Formats: sequence, structure tokens, C-alpha cells
Amino acid sequence: MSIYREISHNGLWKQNAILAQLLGLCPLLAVSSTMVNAVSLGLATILVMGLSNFAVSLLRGFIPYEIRIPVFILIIAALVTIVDLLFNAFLHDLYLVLGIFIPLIVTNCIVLARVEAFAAKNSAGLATFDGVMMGVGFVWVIGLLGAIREFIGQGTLLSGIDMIFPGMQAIQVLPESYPGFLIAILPPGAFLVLGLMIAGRNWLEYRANERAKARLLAQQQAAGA
Amino acid sequence: MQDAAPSPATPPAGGALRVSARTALILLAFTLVFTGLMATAYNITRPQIEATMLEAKRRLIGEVLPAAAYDNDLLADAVELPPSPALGLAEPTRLYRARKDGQPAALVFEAAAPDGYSGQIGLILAVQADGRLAAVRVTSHRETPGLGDYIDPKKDKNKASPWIAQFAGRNFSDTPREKWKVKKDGGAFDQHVGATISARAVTKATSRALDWALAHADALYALPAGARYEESTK
Amino acid sequence: MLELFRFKGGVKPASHKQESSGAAIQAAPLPPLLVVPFRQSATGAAAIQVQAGDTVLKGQVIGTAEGPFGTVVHAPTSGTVRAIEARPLPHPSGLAAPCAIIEPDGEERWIERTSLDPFTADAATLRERIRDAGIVGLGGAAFPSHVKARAAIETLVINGAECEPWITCDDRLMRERAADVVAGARILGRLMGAKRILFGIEDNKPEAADALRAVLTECEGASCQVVAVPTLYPAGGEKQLIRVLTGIEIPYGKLGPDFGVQCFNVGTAYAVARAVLHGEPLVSRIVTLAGNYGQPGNFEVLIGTPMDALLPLGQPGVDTDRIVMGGPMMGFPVPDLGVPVVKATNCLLAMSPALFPPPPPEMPCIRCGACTRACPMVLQPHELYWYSKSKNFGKSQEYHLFDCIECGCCAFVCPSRIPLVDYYRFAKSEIRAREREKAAADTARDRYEFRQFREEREKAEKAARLAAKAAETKAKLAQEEAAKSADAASAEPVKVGAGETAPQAGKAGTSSAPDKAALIAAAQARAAAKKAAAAEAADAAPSKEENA
Amino acid sequence: MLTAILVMALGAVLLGAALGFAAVKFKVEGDPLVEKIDAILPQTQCGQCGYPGCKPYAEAIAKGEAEINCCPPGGDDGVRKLADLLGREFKPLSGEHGIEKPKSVAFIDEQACIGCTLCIQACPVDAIVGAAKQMHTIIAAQCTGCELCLPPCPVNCISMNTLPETIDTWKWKYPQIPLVPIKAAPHA
Amino acid sequence: MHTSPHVLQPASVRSVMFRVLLALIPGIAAYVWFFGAAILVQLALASVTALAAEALMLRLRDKPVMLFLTDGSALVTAWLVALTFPPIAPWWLTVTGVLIAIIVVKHLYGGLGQNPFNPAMVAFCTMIVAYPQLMSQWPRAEFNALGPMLHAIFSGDRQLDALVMATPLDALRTVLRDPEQRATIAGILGSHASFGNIGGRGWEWIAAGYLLGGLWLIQQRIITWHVPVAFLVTLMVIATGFSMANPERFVGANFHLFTGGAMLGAFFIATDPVSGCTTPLGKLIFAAGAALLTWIIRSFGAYPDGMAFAILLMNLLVPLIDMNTQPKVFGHSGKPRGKE
Amino acid sequence: MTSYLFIVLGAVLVNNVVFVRILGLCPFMGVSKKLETAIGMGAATTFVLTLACGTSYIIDSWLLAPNDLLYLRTLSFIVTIAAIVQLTELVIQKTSPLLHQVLGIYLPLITTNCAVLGIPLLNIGLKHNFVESMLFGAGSALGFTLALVMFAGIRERLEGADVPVHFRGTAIAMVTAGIMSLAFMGFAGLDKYK
Ligand SMILES: Cc1cc2nc3c(=O)[nH]c(=O)nc-3n(C[C@H](O)[C@H](O)[C@H](O)COP(=O)(O)O)c2cc1C
Ligand SMILES: Cc1cc2nc3c(=O)[nH]c(=O)nc-3n(C[C@H](O)[C@H](O)[C@H](O)COP(=O)(O)O)c2cc1C
Ligand SMILES: Cc1cc2nc3c(=O)[nH]c(=O)nc-3n(C[C@H](O)[C@H](O)[C@H](O)COP(=O)(O)O)c2cc1C
Ligand SMILES: Cc1cc2nc3c(=O)[nH]c(=O)nc-3n(C[C@H](O)[C@H](O)[C@H](O)CO)c2cc1C
Ligand code: SF4
Ligand code: SF4
Ligand code: SF4
Ligand code: SF4
Ligand code: FES
Repeated sequence: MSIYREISHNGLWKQNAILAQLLGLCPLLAVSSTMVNAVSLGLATILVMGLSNFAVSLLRGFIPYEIRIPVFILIIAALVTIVDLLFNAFLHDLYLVLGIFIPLIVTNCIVLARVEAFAAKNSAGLATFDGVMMGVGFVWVIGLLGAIREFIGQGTLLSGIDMIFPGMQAIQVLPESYPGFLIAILPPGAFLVLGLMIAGRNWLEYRANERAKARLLAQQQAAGA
Repeated sequence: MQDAAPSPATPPAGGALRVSARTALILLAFTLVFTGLMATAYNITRPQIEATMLEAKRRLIGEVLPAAAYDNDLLADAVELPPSPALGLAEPTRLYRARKDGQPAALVFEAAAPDGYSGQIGLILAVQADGRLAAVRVTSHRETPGLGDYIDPKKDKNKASPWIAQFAGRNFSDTPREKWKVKKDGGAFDQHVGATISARAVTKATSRALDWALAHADALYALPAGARYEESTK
Repeated sequence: MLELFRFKGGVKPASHKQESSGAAIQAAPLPPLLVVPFRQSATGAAAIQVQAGDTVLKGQVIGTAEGPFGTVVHAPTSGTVRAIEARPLPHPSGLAAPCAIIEPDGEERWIERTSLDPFTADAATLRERIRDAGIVGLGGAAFPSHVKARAAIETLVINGAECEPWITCDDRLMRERAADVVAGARILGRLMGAKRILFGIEDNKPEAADALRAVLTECEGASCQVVAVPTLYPAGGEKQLIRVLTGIEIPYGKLGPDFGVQCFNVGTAYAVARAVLHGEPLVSRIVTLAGNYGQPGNFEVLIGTPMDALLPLGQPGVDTDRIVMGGPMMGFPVPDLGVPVVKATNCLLAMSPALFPPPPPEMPCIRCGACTRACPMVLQPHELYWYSKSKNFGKSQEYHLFDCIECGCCAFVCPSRIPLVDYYRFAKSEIRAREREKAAADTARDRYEFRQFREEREKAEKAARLAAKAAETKAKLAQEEAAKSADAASAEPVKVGAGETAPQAGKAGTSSAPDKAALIAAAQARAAAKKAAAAEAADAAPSKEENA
Repeated sequence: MLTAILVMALGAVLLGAALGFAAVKFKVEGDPLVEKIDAILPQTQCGQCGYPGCKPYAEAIAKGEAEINCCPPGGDDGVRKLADLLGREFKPLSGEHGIEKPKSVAFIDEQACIGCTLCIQACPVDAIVGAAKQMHTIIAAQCTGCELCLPPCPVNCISMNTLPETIDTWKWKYPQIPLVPIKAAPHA
Repeated sequence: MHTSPHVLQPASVRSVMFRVLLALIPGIAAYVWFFGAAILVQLALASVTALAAEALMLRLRDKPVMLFLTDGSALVTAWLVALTFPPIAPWWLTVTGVLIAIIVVKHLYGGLGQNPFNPAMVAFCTMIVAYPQLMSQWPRAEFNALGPMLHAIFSGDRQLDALVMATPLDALRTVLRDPEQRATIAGILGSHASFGNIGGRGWEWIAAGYLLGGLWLIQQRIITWHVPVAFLVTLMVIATGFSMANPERFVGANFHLFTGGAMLGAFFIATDPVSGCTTPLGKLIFAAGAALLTWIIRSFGAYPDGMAFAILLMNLLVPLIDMNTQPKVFGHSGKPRGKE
Repeated sequence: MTSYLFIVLGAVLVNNVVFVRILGLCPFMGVSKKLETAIGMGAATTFVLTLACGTSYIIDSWLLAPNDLLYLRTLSFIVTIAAIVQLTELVIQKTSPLLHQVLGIYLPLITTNCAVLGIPLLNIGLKHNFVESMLFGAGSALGFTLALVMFAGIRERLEGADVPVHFRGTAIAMVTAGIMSLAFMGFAGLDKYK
């Protein structure tokens, strides 16, 4: 069980593709101008990561070392193409919005890195779980980023949800008179908000460390007394 | 890593060939399998994708011309338009002819306003057979978000009656040609303060397109479906 | 008139010369004890030649020169050596180094002094005389003058600029002892084959210039000229003065003689004259007492005079909180008032909060560029600061950190009141320390690799020998081994002889730590058992020494 | 479908052959990286990193087998340089390999030395001279302070002395910035 | 231990900054004359916000608050924000701008002296991108009744048609880019209300005020001549060249120099020591580049006054320029850079 | 001719890959700590991206489009690019050890730079012809290099700044990138004048 916990912790926080490893930044920044876009691409990424990890760990016995990278790329690219086709067929509006960022999942370094570092060495179950967890780590970050940007930028949440669930409405969080802060939706805002999120993570880590230290100290004192 | 790697200075040619043959075969196998997978996926999704595309097109046309206004297969009843300076178009496009009960009902076509604030503004218009503009919509634009982008009803804060709706149903008789201008220039159409340029561009392009449609309507309706329209008149 | 050049930058601090320049040089009285450091030059310490209890004469050699850059140290007066011990030196570190503690007998008995005719003596003799007189640069750097006088040059520059505020020792020296200054300059000029001698004096010291000009009227041979240079700190810096007088710019890493110039301080020239013409080694120098004194002035002080014996002569004010050796722009606070006056001590500046307000709080650099405009070396002080502060030493070297002469102009003008020079000094000494470490690491690597190589070789040789032996007499070998390991607890001689790697040996040692006596016995046994192997190792060590 | 497979198969054959051939033919040998890493390591040769000397540790780092923060004599500075060289993230010295200590050299109490030569064998840089049953001495200038000679000594006659600071080795201190607010310990 | 030097010239960051503020006064006076006292309200608003934000950040970062708060740099930033924003900008626009400048651009980078970007210009660019309309509404020249302006600043009511007018730069581009109007430059300049004798009406006098203050700064040796001269000369040369080549399309140099932020930029913004180049040649390149970009953006870009973007863009190049324009170190002239 | 110039300038400044198109960010963040490495990476990327744009144009218009195999684009592009990278490495290793020393370590990293796939895909979207594709690739790569080098210059300087502790490193680098992209918005609208 603990191995699953570790994998989740790694994916969601400690080795988080974005906050800790700074990989996969382009889709993160480019399509996070609204929460719906962000989460959709995130879900596509989960799909690709889970599947590719699964596929690679199943096939890992057949892949010679020296051509592992081309084979991995082949597998990932095939899966991405399939996801791309599915988006085109069933979520056409979203497909238009996400544009080249669906095919670009191929070059998303997290996918390849995970495949090489984990899936190629572990059983299918673990590998799939790892892929999904890494993907979830990506989704929550990109989703949060999207939410923050959308909120600051136009005072709403979930705008564009009708592209997925026709008929659903965006949530107007701030009053209509909120003038919006356009910069948050534009590229500079993406960088800035992500910078703040990374700083926030640093702060949380720092606080956790401090607490751990204090606890240790308290324990030592207790032991000493 | 590789265990028995031969010294790089003198690679045993046979070894290299054998290894490369083996890897090539493996790669080939993977390629075949995954290409097959993709091809299958493509074949499965193709009908759906085509349907979606049609649907998207239909929806776009629906923005300017309600489905009730015609009963023909609009998408099939199209002619090729060559690049047309009057419409501001540099590429060939398609023009659709709506007919009701076999009678011409409307022309649906694209146009462009070249002088938007930050570049070209793409438009789609429907011009009724009676010379009225059914509606116009912006298909693509790069106007300043939050300022000039109100020309796109999705971005217009006034959702109830978006700015661009004011063109619907107008013709040159209720609004004479010299009045197809924004109010700031002494015309009949509103503009948003501080973003006249976008409004002016759309207004002018719309008026030009309407003009063009009126002039060519008869010839256009007459053409067989799928034919290429030549503006021989000029 | 000589055409003068300009150097970029420079600052004009209030000069405060007249406070101490009015009165004539007085001789400082003999202190009860003299503390004479053996380290008197920038290039190292002299070899100690006296012991506690020895009696010495004034001018007697107590430390001899070591190596080509070494200098000689003399007893500044006659008396008895009380001790040879480490005493703090007038150095920013305040660290101690060996000194001779001499108790004067008050008689000032000189050694026998012989003069040399500078016009007949050859250059080597003159240079030897300069070295044996213990002459080092009196302009501040205390570099052995005989080393500097080794090259052949075109132009000799005598530095009487004295650009630091408050200091007037060179001024007084030129005014009062112009003849010897000029004589010294001519000796140096002849020694180095100079075609002309230029005396550079800042134009705020017209009396000194006049005094020199008066003497110079009878100058023949080399053309001598006294040149008034504009008063602009640091016009007295060697590179700046040479630039002003000759237009030549000497970059870092090059020396004046590479460009046909050399520069000596007027005090150095004077000391040379005394040494050559009168046989007097350098045992005293002129020291300015300026700043917060009731009676500022210039004193001729014996080298080794503890500062606390000298300072009362100037009657320092009660609010004096620090004594700075050198001027306000480049001097450093002396760490302890018991430190002696050395050859580089040109001024003891008494500081009080009123005269020298403590530096206001340091602010971050705002890149205003004032420092770049002030820097006489055309550096970018704020960049040096930025990278020194963040310990990015590679970058600071890229910005020519080592070209900085630490003149302090940049810090003087900085509106953020950053002690810039402190950062440069920190960075420079850190870089030098790293270079030392790097050099040490390189030797260690060589030695380690050699050892690896040797062990490999020995192992191979041993293996070969063993194989041969094994083929020869298997049984005999087995017997021998058994005998060898009879009393040894753990080690197997063959293995040890074959050169076990270091960590393994370490582990073998630690693993059997508990019983000490047994261990010793075992070790001795082992040692006995593998005598041959050990001898081999000992053989190898020296042979490798030769290689290294 | 068929064209797809054909087109891709063609590409795969070409690429696979080329890459497979290249993998054998152009296999990179000898790693200049090791030298670069070794140049950064302090050459104390103490083995605290868990490898028998600096070079082996350098090789391990180059292969990606070792962390970069295992060399105590190199200190945090050394780790930082390695991090720069390798483009890895800096991490502070891992405590488990020991802590950074001021440089010191070994000193043999010549009275107690029994001439066992064990320390000679331990010394990675041959800084000890002496012959069997004779007093041993350490050439201080060559001693790296690795402490490897301490454990083997049967009579514990070797001690480590930190090098005293002299005027020649003295360093200017980092100028302290008097900007620190005068405020009772804000938060730890 | 602090060693040398032990004497310092009487100079301080505070005196530098306050002299910069002083130098802004003539320009501000002209501003008040032509556009009314609303700018004073904006200046006060910006100053208070800047000081509060500065104090907050200093406290959070555990720095000595009073020492830095009184150094005047926050006020310079605040004033420049206020002077580049429209005087009738709603209060929250100014406040947000100043907060961005002080918190994000200054203190996230370590505070005074460490920011690679010009805080006031980042604030301006952010706001013009986010609120292009609000950022280009200027009161009519000589409309200086305070009441309506205060109303505009502090109430959410922005129905200001009577009050506002496009800035000269904006007006010019609007007209020039409308092919239908067939306007000539001379015609526009003569007819339109926002144009004066040399540049924009009122603007020309404000620019003259800045010029005066800037010259005084040079005389005080707070700034060197390099930046203003290179900036103004470059702008003048390009503008003259193009307007001579195509007078229909491009306005002349006088207009460029005496309208918008050119003069303020040349003397007070491009000269920001912290975010600008420090080497003499670097300063020339920096300022010339900024002027060139200003002209390009003014003439072709989407934003009416390109000065802010131009300076920000040049800020990006500062480390590279500085690195490659090091003056020859004493004794190294003629030889390549680098340590032996 | 001028239209070609506009393609290049547009790609470098107006639609800068990093700041406007938001591509190639991983190397942008990753190899910008030192100026030296930034220049190396920029050069390597320029080389590969230009080639990649050329080949992908050929593949797309000669192989995929005629056979109605557009869905193989992603796969065939990425595989070709990987091969180009690999072959480039081999070729320069053999022919120019010096160049290999400069670019060698960056080449393998390029495969995961999404700009090398993104730009060829954009080329197709923009309907560029062969020459335009190559120019667009080169321009984009130059834009990438420009951004990277400027960023590295600033980051080198920032190393000495007293940045608040939680912002040290990547966080402040992100903020910096944000301000840089804000600055690049100043070029908006310039590409209207083709
Ligand atoms: C940054 C910026 C972006 C602008 N974007 C647009 C725009 O997209 N559409 C537009 O019509 N005007 C835009 N404008 C405003 C025009 O420059 C011009 O002032 C305005 O169109 C004139 O309208 P008015 O006559 O109603 O004031 C923008 C202005 C600025 C400063
Ligand atoms: C390490 C060192 C080595 C020097 N070597 C020589 C030398 O070989 N020949 C020489 O003429 N001067 C030599 N000098 C003297 C310098 O050129 C210079 O004159 C002296 O340091 C005094 O300079 P200052 O008081 O301006 O610092 C050397 C100085 C130093 C510090
Ligand atoms: C900034 C600076 C200022 C100096 N000012 C003087 C000075 O005013 N007078 C002087 O004789 N030496 C001065 N020196 C020392 C000279 O550079 C140089 O070392 C000396 O003149 C060489 O002569 P010496 O070897 O006889 O001491 C100064 C050095 C520096 C770095
Ligand atoms: C001549 C001069 C010009 C300045 N210009 C600006 C400026 O344009 N924008 C700004 O925010 N601060 C400016 N400052 C103030 C200060 O340098 C700025 O707040 C720093 O960037 C903060 O670190 C200026 C200061 C001086 C001395
Ligand atoms: S004088 Fe001081 S504040 Fe100005 S640039 Fe130099 S170091 Fe920085
Ligand atoms: S101390 Fe160094 S950097 Fe400063 S002015 Fe003097 S030479 Fe230049
Ligand atoms: S720990 Fe010791 S042996 Fe290991 S690298 Fe450091 S100095 Fe060398
Ligand atoms: S003498 Fe001892 S401490 Fe010194 S290097 Fe040799 S084994 Fe290490
Ligand atoms: S996601 Fe674009 S480069 Fe990594």
C-alpha cells in the first residue's frame, strides 16, 4: 500500500511535474486562461500518461535499450494522435481552443520522463498508477492556475463549460461590474501567477520543514526531560 | 548499460549490421502495431469528425441565418468564390445559397474588414433575397481584448442586445448608403466610446459586402451548385 | 614644460595637509622597548639571526634576507635583545608574527658605517647595498627596493605626490632633506640607467617642489625635472602618477620596467641616499601624526617603536576612538596600540567621531554610476561589488577585480555608503585562498594518482612473481605462508604486500580496535612478518619523491 | 490503412537501421565529464563520500549513480560548483557522510610512534615517510587531512591539528551588512 | 571589519531621490496649469499607496523600515506612475499600478536597487494592456475644473464624453490610420483640438518643464548627458528622416519630442539608474534603442505611446549591453577583454 | 522579399515563440541560468528547428497530404525530428568536434522542446510554403534564442539580488518571464503592416 502512497505523493506534490520539475510548462501556461480549458487539457494529459505508462510497462521486455527512446516516442505519439482524434470528434469546440497543444503532449517532457524513469522499470499496474498520478499532479496545478487566472481576469469560474456540457453556465463569482484584469488572461499573467504559485509551494514546504524541525526539537526535549 | 560494447575504434562490421538489423526489425514491429492502431482509431472516428465539422459549419451559418429561413441543403448548394477585393478577401471562399420552396432566400458568405484596430476582422453575412441584411457575425478578429472585441457578441458585455445585432434586418432603403457609418462619423450605427475603429471597420465592411451581394445576387443564384463564380462584370 | 596626461576618475577629498605640515620633523625619543618584526617587507620574513640576551648595535643585522625577494632587518638602536617572540603586527588581521624585543641602552651606538661612491660603484654593488640596508618601498607597499631596481629603464619617477589627505611626511622630507632625496633619486637613476628623472609632486605642495628645484639646479647627466601634478586623489598611485607624467598605462600583471619606467617614493630615495652615501641602513622613518591630535606633526621614528609610545608625542584628543595606519582613504585601523611602527607606517591618523563620523548605514547599490566615474582604473566598481557580494568570484574576475588598486575612490563617492573596498578585499583574498587550495588539490591528485599507479604496478609484479613461484614450488610457498600467519591475527601477508587499497586498510584497522595491547602485539607481529614488503614500500616512497 | 502502415514502416526501417547502427558505431567512450568533476573535488581522498577516493566518486557522479552532496571536505561550495557544472539543483551537504571541518593536517607523536608502517599504507597521497620500526613523520605540506591514517595506528599516536592562520593565509572577512534590523528574533 | 576609506563624500540615496522629485516640479506645474489640479490628487494618491506598500513589504521582509521608507525611491516611482497615467484615471487604476510597481517589480526582486525592470513602466504597461480605454482617456486641454475630474476619479461613473479627449498621439494615429479620411498631417495638426504649436497642446509646455528639470539633474550630476541626448537625438533623427520621406504618413520630430512621454522618458525614466545601463556606451545604446522602439511602436504598433514598452524592452537587454560595453580598463586599452 | 523579412521579424519579435506563442518553455526555464549555456542551446535549437521545418513541410505536402494521412502528422513529425537531432549530433561529432563540444549536450534536450514540434505544426496552420516554412522556423528559433539569452543575462544578474527567500530560483524567474512577455506585447500590432 505504501508504495501507492509514495507514488501519489510524488506525483501530486514532491516530484510534481510543474511545481518541482518545471516540465510541461507550455501547455500549462498556454491553455490555462480559463479553468475549463486547463482541466480539459489536463485530462487529456492524464489519459495519455496513464495509457503510455501502461503500454510501455507491458511492452518493456521487448524494447531494446538503444532504441527505447524512439519506441517510447512512437507509443506516446500514437496515443496522442488517438486522443487528438477523439477530441476532434466529440469535443470539437474544445479541440479548436486547445489547438496545437493536444499534439504537443507528445513533447511534454513529463510523459517521456515518466515513461523512461518509471514505466520502463515497473509492473503495468504500478506504472499506470504512476502515470495517472503524475497526470493528476499536472491537472490540479493547471486547473488551479486556470481558476486563478480566470477569476482575476474576468471574475468568473468555469466559463466555457458549455463546450463540454452544453447548457451549463459559467459561474459569475465577482459582481458584473468587476472590470476584469485582462493581464491575468494574457501570457504575462500566466507567468506571474505561476511564479506566485511556485513561491506559495516554497512557502508551504518551508513551513512544513519548520514544523517538522519544531516537532523534532520538542520530541528531543521531551526525551531529555 | 550495454554490456559487451566493442571498442569504438574498430567496430566489428558484422556485429553492427546484425544489431542494426535486429533493432530495425523491432522498431518496424512497433511501428506497424501502433500505426495500425492509429489508422483504426482514425477510421472509427472519421464519420463522427466529419459530422462534427458539418455541424460546426451549420452552427456558424445558423448564427446569421435561422434554419427556418430555408429548406434546401444549404451546404451542398454552394459556389466557389475567387479572391474578391470588394469583400476584402485574398483567398477563394465558398458562398452558400439558401432557398425556400425553390425560391432564392438568402446568400451566406464571408467577408473581411481589413482596417480593424489590429488587423483583419473576418465576417460572415447573410443577405436576404429582398436586399436586407439578415445578420452579420465576426468569425475572427484580433481587436484589443476588453476594448475593441465587443464586435464579437460572445465578448460583448451587453449580452441582451449585442452591438453587432444592430445590423440585422437593415437594408439600404431604411438606412441609406451614406448613413452606413458609425454615429461618430455622422452615420446611423452606434459605436463604443474609445473603440470607434473596430466599429467603423465592421460597419464599412458590412456595407461594402451588402453592396456587393446586391449587385451580384442574381448571377449568384443562377449558377449551378459547385460552380466557380467569375466576376466578369468588372 | 613637460606635457602632462590625465587619468580618468579620481576624487578630491578635503586635503587637511596644513594641520601637520607646518612644523619641522622632530626626532621621536627612544622608547623603553622596541618591537622589531622580522617580517618587514611585502614578500616575507627575514631569517632570524639573534637570540634573547644578545647585545646589538644600531644598524646591526638581526635578520638576513631569504631568497631573491628577501630583505634584511636591522636593530634600530643599540641595546639588548630581550626576547624573540610572536607579537601582533600592524596588519589588518592583527595576527602575531616573530619579533625581536630590544631594550635600548640609550647610547645609540652605530655599527661601522661605510659609504659607497655611487659614481664608481657598479650596479650590482649598489643593489646589494640597497638590499643590505633593508630598504623597502616607503610609499606603502613595502616591496623590496633592490628587486624593483633590478631592471633597466628609461624614466625614473620619484613619487612625491602624497595624495592622501592628512599625510605630510613626504612633504616635510622633501622640504627639509631635499638634497638627500635628490641624491637618492640620482643613485637609483644611475643604477637603472634612467635617461630622465621626474619628481611628481601634487601642486598643493609648492614649498616641497621649490626645495627640490633648488637642489636640482646642479643636476647633470640624466635630465631631472620637478613636475607639479594636479591635486587629484590618487595621483600618487604608482600607475596614475606614471600615467600623468609619461602617458604610459601599466596594466595589471605588468610592471613599470616592461614599459621603461619605474617609480619610487621620495622616502625610499632618501633611504637609498643614506644607505649608499652614509652607510646607514633603514632603521627609522618619518611618520605623520595627524587627525585628532593637539600637536600634530612629523616625527622621525625608529622602526619597532610601539605605537603607544609614539602617539603621546602628538597629544591625541580624549575622544580618539581609533588609530588608522596610513591615510583616511587607504589606511586600516590598527588592531592594537602595542603594535610597532614598521617601514610602511607613513601616518598614524587619530580618529574621533567628530572628525571622522562613523559610516552611515549601508544601503543597496542603486547603480548610480558615481563609482564608475570616480574609479581611476576605469573599472565598474558596482559590478565588482555586486558579484563579490554574491560570491560569484568568476564574474568578479571577469570584471577585472584584480586591477583594482583599492584606492577607495568608489566608496568615497557612493551615495549608498557601501564599503566597497571591503568587498573587493574579501573577494580577492577568497580567490587567492581558492587558488592555493586548487594548487594543493592538484598536487594531492598527482600524488594520489601516482600511488594508484604504483599499487597497480606492484600488484601486477607481485602477481607475476607469485605465479612464477607457484609454478615452481607450491608446497614450499604454502608452508611459508603458514609460518608467516602463525601469530598474526588477521592480516594475510600476501594480500597486504600486494597493496590493499586505503579504505580497506582503514577498516581492517578499526574493526579490531578493542584490545589495545593485543592490537599492538598483532601490529608488531605483522610488521615483522612482512618486512620485505615494507622495505619495498619504503623504497618506493623516496623514488616517487624524486618523481614529484 | 495500408498506405499508412506502408509509409510508417518505411520510415521505421530507415530510422531503426540508422539508429541501431549509430548506437554501435558512434558509441561514446571516455567521459570528459569525469575530469571536470574531479577537478572540482577537493582531492582530500578521504573516502567519506563512500568511494575510495575522489576520482571514483567523480566517476559515480558522472554515471548518475551518486548524489552530488556527499563530499564533506568540498563543503556546500563544492556542491554548488558541481550543481552548476551538471545543471542539477543545489542541495546542502548530506549530513550522513560527515560535516565540513576546517582544514587540518595529521601530526605523529614521534615519541609514541612504534614504526609499524600501517599509516604509510593508509595514506592516499604518500604524505608519510618512515621505515619499518623507525619513527614516522608526516610531510605537512602534502597531507590532505583525510584522517585515514588515524584508525590503523595501533598506538593512537596520530592526531589532527587544524592549521593555524598566518598573515599569509589570513582572509578578509565578508563585510557584514549593518542592515540587520534591531529586532528581537523575528521568526526562526 | 570596516577598513578604508574612512571619509565619505556627503551624498546619499535620499538626497539623490529628493532632487529627482524636485526636478519634476516644473513639469508638474505646467501639468496643473493645462490639465488642472487632478494630477495633484493622483500624485498624493500614488505617494500614499507607494509608502504604504513599501512599508508593508519592508516589514514582511524584515528590513529596516524607516531607513528605506525615507530614501525617497518609492516616491519617485509613485510620481512617475502618476505622471504617466491619465490624470482622470479612476483611483483604483493608480493604486493598482503603484502596488504592482512597488510590490511585484521592486520588492519581489529584493527592493531598492535590485530590480532589473523599471517599476513605473511595468505598472504602465500592465495597465495599458489591461485597461486600454481607461489608460487613454485624457481630459481636454484647458479643461481644468477640478470637480468633474474628482468625480471621474473617485466614482465609478465614467460617462465622460464632455471631459475626455484622445491624447494627441492617439488622435493622430486614429486619423492617420483611417484611409477614408484622406487627412494630411498638416491638416490634422492645424484642425484638431489637441494640437498646439509644437506638439500636443499643453503637452509641449509640460515637456518643456521636464526638460528644464532634466537639465538641472544633469547639472547636479545625478544623471549624465548620455541617456537624454541619445534618446532625444535618435528620436529626432528618425522622426525627421521619415517625415521628410513621407510627410503624409509620418509626423515630424517636434511633435514626437514634445508629445506624450518622450521628454519625461528621456530625462526621468530612461535614466533610472537601477534598471538602465551603467557604462557610457551602454547608456547611449540603451537610450538610442529605447528611442527607436518608441518611434516604431508609436508609428506602427497597437499602443499609442510606445515609450513605456520601449524602455521595458531595453531593460531586458541591459545585462547584455552592459556586459559587452565595458570601458577599457586602465592599461588594457586596445587589448581584448578577459583575464590572463 | 519584404514579406519574407516580415515573416522572420514577426516570428522573432511580434509573435515570439516563448512570450507570445508560449512554446519551448522547458528549455527556456531550464537552460537559462548561465549565459554561456543559453547561447549554446539557442544555436542548437536554431539549427534543428530550421531543418525540422523544412523536412516536415516536405513530409506533409509530399507524403501525408496526397495520401490523406494527415492524422500521422504528429507521429511522423516527431519521429523525423528525433532522427534529425540524432543525425545532426552524429554528423557534427564526426565533422566538427569543436561544434559538437558547443552544441553536443544540448542536442538531446531539443527533442523535448515542444517548439520543435509546435512550429512545424503552426507552419501548416499558417499555410506557409517551403521557403516560408524554413524562414518561419529560423525566425522562431532566433526569437527563442533572443528570449533565452536575454533571460539568462537577467538571471545571472538576479543571482546577486536580495530576492525574498520563497521567491528565489524559479518563482522569481517566472515573474521575470512574465514581465518580459509583457514587454513583448509592445510589439503587438506591428505585424499588421505586412
Ligand atoms: C492599447 C489600445 C488598444 C486599443 N484597441 C482598440 C481596438 O481594438 N479597437 C478600437 O476601436 N479602438 C482601440 N483603441 C482606441 C483607438 O486608439 C482610438 O482611440 C479609438 O478607437 C477612437 O475612438 P473614439 O473616437 O470613440 O475615442 C485602442 C487604444 C489603445 C490605447
Ligand atoms: C607580488 C609582487 C611582485 C612584484 N614584483 C616586482 C618585480 O619583479 N620587479 C619590480 O620592479 N617590481 C615588482 N613589484 C613592485 C610593484 O611593481 C610595485 O612597484 C610595488 O608593489 C609598489 O606598489 P604600490 O605601493 O603602488 O602598491 C612587485 C610587487 C608585488 C606586490
Ligand atoms: C591609491 C594609491 C595611492 C598612493 N599614493 C601614494 C602617494 O601619495 N605617494 C607615494 O609615494 N606613494 C603612493 N602610493 C604608492 C605608490 O603606488 C607606489 O607604491 C610607490 O610610489 C612606489 O614606491 P616605493 O616602492 O618606493 O614605495 C599609492 C598607492 C596607491 C595604490
Ligand atoms: C534619475 C532617476 C530616475 C529614476 N527613474 C525611475 C523610473 O523611471 N521609474 C521608477 O520606478 N523609479 C525611478 N527612479 C527611482 C528608483 O531608481 C527606482 O525606484 C528603483 O528602480 C527602485 O529600485 C529613478 C531614480 C533616479 C535617481
Ligand atoms: S556609487 Fe555606490 S550606489 Fe552608485 S553605482 Fe557605485 S556602488 Fe552603486
Ligand atoms: S577601489 Fe578599486 S574599484 Fe574602487 S575606485 Fe579604486 S580602483 Fe576603482
Ligand atoms: S569525500 Fe573525500 S574522497 Fe570523497 S570526493 Fe570528497 S575529498 Fe574526495
Ligand atoms: S598523513 Fe594521514 S591525514 Fe594526512 S593525507 Fe596522509 S593519511 Fe591523510
Ligand atoms: S512543454 Fe514546451 S518545452 Fe516543455
